[in-house]
Amino acid sequence: MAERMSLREAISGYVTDGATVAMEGFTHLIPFAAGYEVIRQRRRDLTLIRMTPDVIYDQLIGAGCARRLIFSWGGNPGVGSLHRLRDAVEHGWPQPLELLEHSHAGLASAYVAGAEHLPFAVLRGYAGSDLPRYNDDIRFIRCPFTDEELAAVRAVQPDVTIIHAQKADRKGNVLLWGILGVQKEAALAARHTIVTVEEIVDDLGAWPNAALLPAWIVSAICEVPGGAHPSYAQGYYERDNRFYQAWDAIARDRQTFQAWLQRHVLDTADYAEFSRVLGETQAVAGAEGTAAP
Amino acid sequence: MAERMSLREAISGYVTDGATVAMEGFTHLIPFAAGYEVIRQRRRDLTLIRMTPDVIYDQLIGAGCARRLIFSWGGNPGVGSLHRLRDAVEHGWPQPLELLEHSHAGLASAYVAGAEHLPFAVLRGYAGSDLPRYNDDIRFIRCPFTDEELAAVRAVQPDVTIIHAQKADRKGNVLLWGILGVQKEAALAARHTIVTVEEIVDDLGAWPNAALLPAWIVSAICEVPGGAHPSYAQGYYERDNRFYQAWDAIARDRQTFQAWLQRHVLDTADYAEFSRVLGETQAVAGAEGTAAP
Amino acid sequence: MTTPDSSQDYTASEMMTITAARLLKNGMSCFVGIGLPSLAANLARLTHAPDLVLIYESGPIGAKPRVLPLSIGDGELAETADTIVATPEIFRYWLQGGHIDVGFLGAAQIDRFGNLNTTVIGPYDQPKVRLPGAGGAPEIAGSARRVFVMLRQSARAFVPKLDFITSVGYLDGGDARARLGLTGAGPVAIITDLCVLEPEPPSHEFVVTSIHPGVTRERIVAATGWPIRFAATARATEPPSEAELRTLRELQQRGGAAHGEG
Amino acid sequence: MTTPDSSQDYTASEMMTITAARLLKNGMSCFVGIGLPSLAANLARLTHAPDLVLIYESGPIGAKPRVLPLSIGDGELAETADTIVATPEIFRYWLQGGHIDVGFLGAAQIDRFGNLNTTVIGPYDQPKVRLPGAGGAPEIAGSARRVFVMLRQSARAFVPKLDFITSVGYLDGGDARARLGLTGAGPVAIITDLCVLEPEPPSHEFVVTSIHPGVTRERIVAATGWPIRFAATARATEPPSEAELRTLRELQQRGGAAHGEG
Repeated sequence: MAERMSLREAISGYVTDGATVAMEGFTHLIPFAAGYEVIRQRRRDLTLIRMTPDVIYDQLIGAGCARRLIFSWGGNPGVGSLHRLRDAVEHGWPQPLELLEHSHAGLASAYVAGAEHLPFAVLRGYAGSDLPRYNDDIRFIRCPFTDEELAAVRAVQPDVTIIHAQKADRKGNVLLWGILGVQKEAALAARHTIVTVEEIVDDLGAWPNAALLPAWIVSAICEVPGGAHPSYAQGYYERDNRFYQAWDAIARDRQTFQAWLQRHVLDTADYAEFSRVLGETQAVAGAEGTAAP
Repeated sequence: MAERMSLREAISGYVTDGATVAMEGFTHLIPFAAGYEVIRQRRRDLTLIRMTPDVIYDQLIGAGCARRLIFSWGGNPGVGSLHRLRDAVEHGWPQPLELLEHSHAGLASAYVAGAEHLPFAVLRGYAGSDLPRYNDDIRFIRCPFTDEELAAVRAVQPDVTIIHAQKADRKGNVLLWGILGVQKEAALAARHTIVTVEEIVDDLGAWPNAALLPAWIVSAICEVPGGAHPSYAQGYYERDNRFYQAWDAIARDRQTFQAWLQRHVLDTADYAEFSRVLGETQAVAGAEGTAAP
Repeated sequence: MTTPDSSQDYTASEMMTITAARLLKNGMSCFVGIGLPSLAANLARLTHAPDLVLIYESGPIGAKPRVLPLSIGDGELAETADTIVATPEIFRYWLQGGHIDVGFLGAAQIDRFGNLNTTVIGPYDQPKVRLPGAGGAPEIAGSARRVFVMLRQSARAFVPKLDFITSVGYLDGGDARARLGLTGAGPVAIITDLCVLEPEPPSHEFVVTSIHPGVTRERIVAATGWPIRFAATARATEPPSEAELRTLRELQQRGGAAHGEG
Repeated sequence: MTTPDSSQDYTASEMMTITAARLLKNGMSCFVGIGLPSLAANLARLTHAPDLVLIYESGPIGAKPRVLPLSIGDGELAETADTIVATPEIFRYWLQGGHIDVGFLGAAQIDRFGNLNTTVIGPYDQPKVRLPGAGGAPEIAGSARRVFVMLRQSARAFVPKLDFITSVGYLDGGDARARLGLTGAGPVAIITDLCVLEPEPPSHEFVVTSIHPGVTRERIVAATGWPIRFAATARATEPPSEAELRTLRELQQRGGAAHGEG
C-alpha cells in the first residue's frame, strides 16, 4: 500500500547497492529528481533498465552508479550522443559498463512479460539482426501450432521501478496521461514501485479508462514538483530542450561533467536545492549567452 | 478507411456464409442490432467467436446461423442458461453446434495474439483443467529461458469483427469508454471491422489516452442508436435487465423463441422497425404484468 | 462485532454470505464473480473492510457499487471504479501478474480436493446438462493468491468424482497441485449454506472446520457426496450480527429494486 | 505541383527531404522516427498528403504537430494526436499487427542490400564508436509494409560491409529476406542528398533510379563505398516546387524557434 514519504526516504528504503532498477518514462515524465537522489546517495553496482537511457542514465552512469545497462536506444533525443554512456562503453570510465541490448519492441515486450508474470514474451522481431548474437536474453522459438519461428525475450523484473506521474490522491492512487511509455508495465513488473508526482490532490478527476495505478500496487509516493525536468510533464511544464542541448557540452568532457555533478547534485541536499542551484547556473549562462543548463 | 453505410449494407458486404465472425462487447456495448441484421439476412454456417455468447449469440444460434462457436462463458449473465445454445449443444437443434471452448484468460489472450499478428499467445493457464483435452487450440510449451511449462493458445483472426461504440466522428474515428472488453483486440485482429455507433458527431471530444479506433482501421461505420440494447451504452442508456430476465422464458421453448424471432427480427425491415415492434410487445407485456421483453 | 440478537431470524443463504464476507480482510484485492461472491465482497466492503479492492473480470478495478450488479459488467461497476482496463489486461497484468489476493469461485460440482466443474454434467460430447463453461475460473484458481469457493451444499454438487475438471483445486491431493507449478495457493475455504470446509494437510482433502448455527453433522453428511470428515477443531460459526444482517438486506433490496424484481 | 523557379536556391538537404515527402501518399499510415523522417512526413502532410497518419514510437497515433518535435515524445505530438497508446501497444498491436504502411529509417551505415547499422562502429565488444543502438528499427524494418531509408550519402555511410547488422534490408540479397518470413516487404527506396536508390530484382541490390538536379554520376560514385550501379531508367529528380520549399522552410523555422535555436 502506497506510503507517502520524502524522496530521500524512498530511495534509501528501496534502492540498494546491486539492485536492478528501472526508471521509465518515454521522453515524457522521466524521473530525473529520483535519479539525482540515487546519485546523491552514492548507490553502486546497479543494473539499470530503461528503453531510452536519455540524459538521466548518462548522469547515473557518469556518476559511477551502474554496472550493467539493459536498454534499446541510448542517445540524447534530438541532440546526439550520450557522452557518459559512450565513455563507459568505449573507455570503461568511470568503470566498465556491461550492455544487454534490445530493440524497442523487444524491451517493451520484456516489460510486458514482467508485468504478466511470464518468464518470456514472444514477438516478431530481431530476424536477421546481429543483436541476438550479443544478447542471450533473445532466443528463437517455434509456434506449437504453425511451427513458425518467432523471437522470444526474457522478462525483465526490476527490484524497483521508479516513475514520475502528474498526480496522486491522498490514498496514493496515481494518475498519468499523455505519452505513457512502458510505465505501467514497469511498475507491475517490479517488486517495489516508487512514484514521484507533480502534486498530491484530493480528487484525481480521472476520466474513464484513465491510466491509473492503484495505491495498493505502489510502494512509495513522493511529492516532487518539477521532478521530471528537463523532460516534461504534460499539463504542468514543457520539455526543456535547451537543457538537452546544453547537456551535450557538459557531458562531452569528464571534468565539466564532474564539476556539474558536484555542484548540482552531490553538493545539494535535495531536489529543491538542486533546482535552486540549477536556476542560478542557468541565469548566469543566460546572461553570458552560453549554453549551460 | 471507414465508410459510412447502413447496417444492412455493412452486413451484406462483409458477412458472408461460412465466415468467422466476432461480435464483442463484455456485457457493455454488445452489438445486438448487428446480430439481428445477420439473422435477417439469413447468414449460415458462421463460426462465431465471443468470450460471453450472451443473448446475442443465443439468438444467432437459435436462428440457425452458426456452425461453430468459439467462446469462454456461455450463460445469460445474472439470469441463468442460454437455452438456445444448450438446445443446440444438447440436442442439435436447429442444427449441431461445434464448440471450441476456452477460459476467459485463454480467449482474451487468443484475441491479443490475433491483434499482435502472432500465431499464438502464451499464458499461465489451463493447468490441471480438462479443457485442453477437448480443444486442440490449447497446447503447452516450454520457456526457452527457464524451461518452465506454460499454456499456449492459437490466435483468433476473425474475417469480420463487429462492435458497438458510443461515438464516431465524421471521418470515422471511433470512441468508446467504460467497460472495454476485448473490442480493440478483436477489431485489430480482424480482416474487416464493422462498427455500429450511438451517434456520429463533429468532434469526439476524446480525453488523453482514450480508447479510440482510428478511421483507417475501420471498414464500415453504421449509425444505429440504441443498437446495443438490451446491453447498455455508458452515457446513453442502462442495461435492460428486464429483457435479460424475460429472455429466459422466451428462449426456453423452441416455439416461443421462433415466434419472437419471426415477429421481431425476420418480419421487420431493419433495426428501427425492430425497436418499434419490440416497444409494442413490451407495452402489452407491461399492461398484462407479464415479463415479455 | 455486536452480539447478535438470538431471536433474530436469518436464512442459511444469509449465513453463507456473511461467513464468506468475514473471510475478506480490509485492504485485500479481490477478484469477484457475479452472484454470491459479489454479494459477499460488497457486504465485507460495507462492514469491516471498507478498503477492500473489488476487481471484476470485465475490467473495473476498485469498483464500489452502491447497487449490486446483475451482470459482471453493469454500468454501476464502471462508474464507481477507480479505473477500468481492457479484459486482456485484467487477466494478464492483474490476475496472472500476481496482484490478486483473493479469488472467489462458484461451481456446479466440487470434489473433496476442491476441484471445480462449471462445464458439463455427463460426457463432454454427449452432455446431459451443458453448463456455461469456464469463464475466468481456471486462471483465478491458478493465479489468485488464495481462493474461496461459495457453493450451496448438496450431494448433487459435492460429488465423489467430477464429470469434468474445469478449474483445479488440489487435483487428487497431496502435492499434486504443487507439481503443476501454479503461482496461487489454491482453495483455502469452501463456504456453504451449512458450514465452512478447509483443506487438511498433507492430503488437502476438505474437512468441515466450522458449522453454521442450527445445522447438524448428519445434515452435512447427507448433503455431501463423499464421506465427509469433521476437523477435530471444528467449531460453531458465529451467527450473523445485527449490523451484518441489516447491511446485507439493504444491499439486496437496493439490488432487487434496481433490477426490476419485487 | 507548380513549376519551380529555376533561379530558386535550395540545399541538397532540402531536396532530400522533399523527395522523401513525395513518396508518401495521402492516407498512408507512417511510422516516423525523429529528425529527417519526421520533417519529411510532416512536409507531406502539409502539402499533398493531408490525411497522412503519423505514428510515433512513443505512442501518439495520428499526430499533427504544428511545430516539429525535437524528441520522439514531445508534448506537441501528444497534444495533437487522435490518441496516445502505451509503447508496448504501438509496437505489438500497431506495427507488428500489420497496420503500418510505411516505416522511415535512418542509419549510420548502410550496405548495398539496404541492411542498416545503428549500433556500433568497430567490433561490438571493442567499439570505435558506440552508436545509440536499435530503437524501433529492427521491427520497423521487418513489419512495416514498406520501408524508406533517409541517409546522407558518403563513402563512410554507404559501406561494402556493415560492422553490425542492426536492422535487415535484403541481407545478402536474392531471396534471403523472403526466407526470414518477415511480414513487410523491406526497404523500397533509399533517399539521399544526392539521389534515390531502389532495389533491383532479383538480387535486390540498390541501384540509382533518380538523380537530384545538379548532381553528377561521378559524385554519387565517389560517395558510395561499393561499386554503385545506375538503373537504365535512371531519371532526374524533379526540383523542389516553390510551395514545397516554402512549406518546408516554414516548418523548420517554427521548429527552430520553438527549440531555442537561432
